[in-house]
Amino acid sequence: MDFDFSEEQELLRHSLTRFAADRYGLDKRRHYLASELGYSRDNWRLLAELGMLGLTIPEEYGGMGLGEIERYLVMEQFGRCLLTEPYLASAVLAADLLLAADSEAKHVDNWLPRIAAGEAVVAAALAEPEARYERCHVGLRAQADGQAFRLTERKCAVLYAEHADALIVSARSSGGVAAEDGISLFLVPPAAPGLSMRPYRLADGTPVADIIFDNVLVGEDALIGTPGTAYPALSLALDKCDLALSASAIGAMRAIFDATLAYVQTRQQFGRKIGSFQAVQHRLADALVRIEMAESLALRLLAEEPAEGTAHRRLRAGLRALVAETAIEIGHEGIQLHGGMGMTDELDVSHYHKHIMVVRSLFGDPDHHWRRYATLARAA
Amino acid sequence: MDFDFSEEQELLRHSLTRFAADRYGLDKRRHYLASELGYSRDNWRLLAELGMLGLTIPEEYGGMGLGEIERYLVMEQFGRCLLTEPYLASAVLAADLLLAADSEAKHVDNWLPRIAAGEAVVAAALAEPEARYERCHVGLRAQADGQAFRLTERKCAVLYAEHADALIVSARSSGGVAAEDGISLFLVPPAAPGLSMRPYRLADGTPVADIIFDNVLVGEDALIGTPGTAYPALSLALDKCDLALSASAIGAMRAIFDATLAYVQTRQQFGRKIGSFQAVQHRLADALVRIEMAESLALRLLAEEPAEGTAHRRLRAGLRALVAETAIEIGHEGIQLHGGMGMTDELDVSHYHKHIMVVRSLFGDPDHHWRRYATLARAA
Amino acid sequence: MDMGFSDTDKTFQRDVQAFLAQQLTPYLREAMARTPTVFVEQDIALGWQALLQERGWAGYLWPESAGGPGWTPVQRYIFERECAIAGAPGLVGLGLKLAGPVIYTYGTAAQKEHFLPRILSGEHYWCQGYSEAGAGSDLASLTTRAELRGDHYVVNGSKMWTTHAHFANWMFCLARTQEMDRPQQGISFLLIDMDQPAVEVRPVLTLAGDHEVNAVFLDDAHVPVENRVGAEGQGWEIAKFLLENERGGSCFAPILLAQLRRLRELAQGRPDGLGGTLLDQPSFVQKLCALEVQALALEAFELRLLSQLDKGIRPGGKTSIVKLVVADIRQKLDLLKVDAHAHHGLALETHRPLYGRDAGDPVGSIEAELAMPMYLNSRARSIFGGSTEIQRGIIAKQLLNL
Amino acid sequence: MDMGFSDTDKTFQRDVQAFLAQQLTPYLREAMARTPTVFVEQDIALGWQALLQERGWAGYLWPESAGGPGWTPVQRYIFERECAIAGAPGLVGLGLKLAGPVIYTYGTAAQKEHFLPRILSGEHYWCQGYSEAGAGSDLASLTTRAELRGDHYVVNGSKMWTTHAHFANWMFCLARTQEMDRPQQGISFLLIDMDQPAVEVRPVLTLAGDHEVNAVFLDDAHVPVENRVGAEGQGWEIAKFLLENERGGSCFAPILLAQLRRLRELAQGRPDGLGGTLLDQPSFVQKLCALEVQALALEAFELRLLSQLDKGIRPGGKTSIVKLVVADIRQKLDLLKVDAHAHHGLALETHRPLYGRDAGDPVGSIEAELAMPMYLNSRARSIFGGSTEIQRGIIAKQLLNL
Repeated sequence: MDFDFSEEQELLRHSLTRFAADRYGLDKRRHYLASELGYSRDNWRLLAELGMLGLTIPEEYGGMGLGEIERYLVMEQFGRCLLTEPYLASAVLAADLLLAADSEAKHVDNWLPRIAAGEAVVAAALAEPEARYERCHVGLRAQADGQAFRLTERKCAVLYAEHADALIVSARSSGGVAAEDGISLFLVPPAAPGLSMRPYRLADGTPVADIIFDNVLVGEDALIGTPGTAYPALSLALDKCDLALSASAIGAMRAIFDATLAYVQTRQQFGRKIGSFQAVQHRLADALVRIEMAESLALRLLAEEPAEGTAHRRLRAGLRALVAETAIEIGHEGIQLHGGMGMTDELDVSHYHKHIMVVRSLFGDPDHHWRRYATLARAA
Repeated sequence: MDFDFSEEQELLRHSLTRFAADRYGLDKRRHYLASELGYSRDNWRLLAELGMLGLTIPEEYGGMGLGEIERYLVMEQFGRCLLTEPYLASAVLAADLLLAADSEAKHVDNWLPRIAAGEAVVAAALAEPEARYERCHVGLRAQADGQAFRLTERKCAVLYAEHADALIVSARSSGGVAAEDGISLFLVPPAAPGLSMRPYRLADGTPVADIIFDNVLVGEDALIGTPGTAYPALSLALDKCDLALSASAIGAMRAIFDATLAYVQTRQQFGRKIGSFQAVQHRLADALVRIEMAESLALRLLAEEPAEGTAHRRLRAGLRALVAETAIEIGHEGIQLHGGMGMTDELDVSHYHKHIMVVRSLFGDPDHHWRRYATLARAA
Repeated sequence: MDMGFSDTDKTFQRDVQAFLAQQLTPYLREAMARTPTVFVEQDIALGWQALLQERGWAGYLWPESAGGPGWTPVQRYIFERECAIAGAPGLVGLGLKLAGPVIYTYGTAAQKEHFLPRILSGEHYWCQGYSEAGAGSDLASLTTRAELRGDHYVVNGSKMWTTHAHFANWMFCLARTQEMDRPQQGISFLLIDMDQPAVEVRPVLTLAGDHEVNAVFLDDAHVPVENRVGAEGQGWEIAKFLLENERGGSCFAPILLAQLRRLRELAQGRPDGLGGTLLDQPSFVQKLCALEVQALALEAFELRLLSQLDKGIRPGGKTSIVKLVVADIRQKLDLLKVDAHAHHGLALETHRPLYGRDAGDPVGSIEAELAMPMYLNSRARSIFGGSTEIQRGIIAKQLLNL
Repeated sequence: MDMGFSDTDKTFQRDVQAFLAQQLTPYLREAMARTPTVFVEQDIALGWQALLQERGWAGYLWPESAGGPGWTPVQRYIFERECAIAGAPGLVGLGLKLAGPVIYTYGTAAQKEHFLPRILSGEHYWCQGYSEAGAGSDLASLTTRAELRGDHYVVNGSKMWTTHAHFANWMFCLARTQEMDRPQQGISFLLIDMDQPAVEVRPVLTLAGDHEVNAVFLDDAHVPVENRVGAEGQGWEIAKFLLENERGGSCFAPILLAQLRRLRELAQGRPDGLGGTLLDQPSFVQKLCALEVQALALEAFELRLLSQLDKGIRPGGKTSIVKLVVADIRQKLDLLKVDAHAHHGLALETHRPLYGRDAGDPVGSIEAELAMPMYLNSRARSIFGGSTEIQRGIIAKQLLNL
């Protein structure tokens, strides 16, 4: 039994700390966000050089073939530095979707090496405005037209869609609107005729877009895997994404907590450090307890015997829910204890909190994950 | 607009304060509870003499014909002194049931004057072990047998059943087990053949009994109202009981709060009064806020234009839920801030808290009332 | 025990309703509904104030002697309540609720004559020079200094969190005119003309990207002695008078209840992804119901305070209860709104305003786009005007004698 | 990153499981399951201890030199975990966990030789004379005095919250042997023979009506000097050593998880009155799920502390985190159990014990009848052994440097 990271894993963490120290900081981050792209191409290249973009991509596709422990470490560091680059979108979600769904290996040879090398950014268009967070709800229709398909309806909040090199789009080729059967994945070029985007930013500055598909024609070669069977792959990729998002939230909440602790040790009110007030001490003690619990549950998921099945998926849903709820509470406490300064754009506390707001709800808010947990617990 | 009680109402409150000062206190209460009856016949007579037992019974039946404002005042004082007598069971619930259900006035002439005079204690046998808190769930069967009925199955937690002079029993004469239609009320003598009791005490010492009906034969004259139509009366009486229970909880939580406030102003730890610790101050401030909100909602219910209908019933359910949740929180804080002493049988804090535990869940716990509120809010 | 208004008050209520039905323009209502900050923009506030002033109602909190309508506490409450229900813009209270009452209570005849009409007309737009970077909750530790030189003070220092200083042409300001033992002593209350080079206003953006508050730097600012309100050193007394006005006597529950009704309607129309609506999700419903019940309780508490005020009993520390509960409900409500819009609730666009011609095409819907900035700005509700921690301390001291 | 035990530890685990399968009697298991107090009754605790001692495991926390099996931290954890899962009675730790380690760490050779075997055999049953009526959380303010008269101390004062003093024949006790400036100074650690008329034990009933704790009055109690542990004035150091043992190094999550599994089963069998079960009520399910997830997190935290202990890193202030979380989960769990039984959960019968021949016919079911007394007694979990407030203070000081 051992809950420490290995030496290699610690080295990985260390290289990311250096990356963040060199390339990040509130002003630099502001600058990246203000660009049209919304992130830094230099950072992206650097991440590719460090091997980060292929971290969990198999070696045969030019990746490092590492697992979720390493991904957790990386995402936690990215949460701490508030990374602006499309790591989660392309190197995590899109890569995982391709690996899980492309049963006929039509696309992995082409796209995974490019994702790993930072040559392509692939975005996954999954969420829909009418779906709330239900994974099985896919209303975008894929109508067979000879050997081709016509895609109609809309997606929302597609991460980094505007400048992506390809979109992975979930679509319904058969079945009712919330059925698990009948979901297909397509690889669609963003410039496809009939496809239009409404780009905007999420609270933490992440560039996203709502996408309208107006009779978008894609060939049979655009299919990822066999038609109508994509749900298990989709769900698996989102399960993994849940851990990545939780890691990022843990990094961000640790950062808020550390900043708040430092602040109460220096900020004076009524002639005393505010950290000397008992009410402040007790609240920070409670905050630490909650952080330790959330982090321990994450480490548990990493340290358990490699497991599949309901119990493991239940734990994942529970982790996402617990981390999301803990993170927003820590964020609220951090802002409150910073007083007015916590409300400004000037300190990083507010930026961390906005990131927490995004990772808290992306692909599912805490209520959604609690319901998933409850369903899986009952099925166990 | 006026949220003050009238002069007459203040006099009523005052007479009860004197009653409590004379007749109550922890040792006296222990003594009443330890008796076989579980309460004091002397107190009961005194309450009858004060007019309390007929407070809301119409004057034509020997009562004072007052309303829910006066009942609120009375129940709040009874919560403050932890009354042991069957006031809620007989003078509130049973009397209200008779008034609401006895559409043919077969029983009110006989029983209401005796309830008001303290000559009879009537108990309502409504709850069932399989019903949880659903009002419409009545599994006790009333099978017609000529002009008579045979009652079979069981009731639970019937307040003051063992020494009651009569039982009002809800039974199903038709319809599915959780249907609103098909419920009838019967007036049953406790000594009826086939009826057996398992008496026990609730957490606050209230005597109750589980009752088994093994083919208990009752005549047609035992029916209260017309067969199968009792649900509206039942539900109305329980709605009114909700306010009475909330009033008692408010009295008890005020008493705990006052005791705790006094305690932290004297109790020393680490060379200071514990009331001087900021964490204690902030928690008590929050407790006061919660109490004021719960009490204000109760006063709102009393002060609103006489209203029926969904909005009013929704408010009642919301009040019961809010008061129940507030009371248990205040109880927990009171025990915690008393430290070990709060855990003992020696101080009244623990006795108040046990009363809160009972009124919190009797005929419905907070979750039940929140669900009722949600259903009524959606119907509005 | 009677929650209804008297017949006279009901007549008054109908007058207010009729006025609102006639005068409140759709544009003003839209601007209010689409304001993600605590205060509405100056043009909206003043536009509404002008319509009220035509009727003589802008100074609705003021006595007749000061130019107000001289309403009773109940009338003021009814007015605020009807405005809230109708969706009228909030009046920015810096002049009407804070500077005005200080001037008509503590000011000289000349000060009253000069300033009061200009507050009502909107010619003077005020900001509040109270907080400083080092003196947030601990107001008395302020360090801004005013030195008397003949017929004027020379003021140096800086103020923080100065709401609408970028719009204001006047600032009322606490400044230290003498060093004394206790920090509360030696403070004076000055009225500063913002239109001088010695006053510099720098924006402080909120976490939602809104420009609502500022830092104000005073570098040898000039204040004629006749612009001091009250005696020298009387500033703390006046400050406390003003703070009680800031915290007290308002009407919050009606607007919360209106927002909760709107949220319930919204939820009824939002799909849950499984063929039902958001009202089929028990966890959402539970939170909504809890907030509704709390808002109903708060309304009753406000009315209790009002009925006491009507009998001449001042609320004192009980306004801290109102402040705590309002902040709590608002913050939870604003989070629930974000959640109601699912992914679209996570959007944070930075263009402003969100009403009128420049509003642009919203993401999802205008309500979705408003959700995140409102939630973010709402975090300030437990910080400004005396933080939650300060309010708890006031309750412990004033109501519990701890 | 590996949560599994080593092969050696897995072998050990199977040994413990086999032992429990053979030796743990249904009666002992039933008694444990039907105990509404924090500690089991003396006869149950000693009955189980005797079975363990036959195997040499009673002193499972002790080194071999003191008569224990000399297990590693991981082995101790595995033992406690398997005992919890199997439903074995808790060992009353006053002798085994508190007095024993103090004696083998600070005691003389004679003290070790005399007391340690008698603790293991159960001949000596201990109670703890720490708290006093005026010194609860503020332990150092104790006023019990021990005056040296030749070869013995004469002890006067009273102790409060003394668990199982009515069963104990020995008490370890903190008493003031000298007046010093700081209250922590001048305290000594004495072992008192309860079998003397100068020692009076009065029951203090809990709010559930259980007799678990007592007040102990010492009126010229006689303590030979050789029954002082450590030097005179070393009491506070020993007290802190003991408190760290009391708080630390145990295994709580497995028993919580076992109880949550049982509660889930129970809920699956409880009708909701509408044709479904309690697992169809989202509000109940939400609370159950939240507790499950918290208990899983706590288990991981405990294992993290254990893996560090295995590397020689002491948990220090982190045991306060465990204590806070355990109390919180237990109290919520025990309330949820009350709620699960609806009306029958409100019953509070006073006859004891609830197992064995005298148990009587339960109200509703034995689990229903246990619910209320367990809930009520469980309120003590945030008070005893250092209240929640004390634990938060420890975390602020030791882990956050505040």
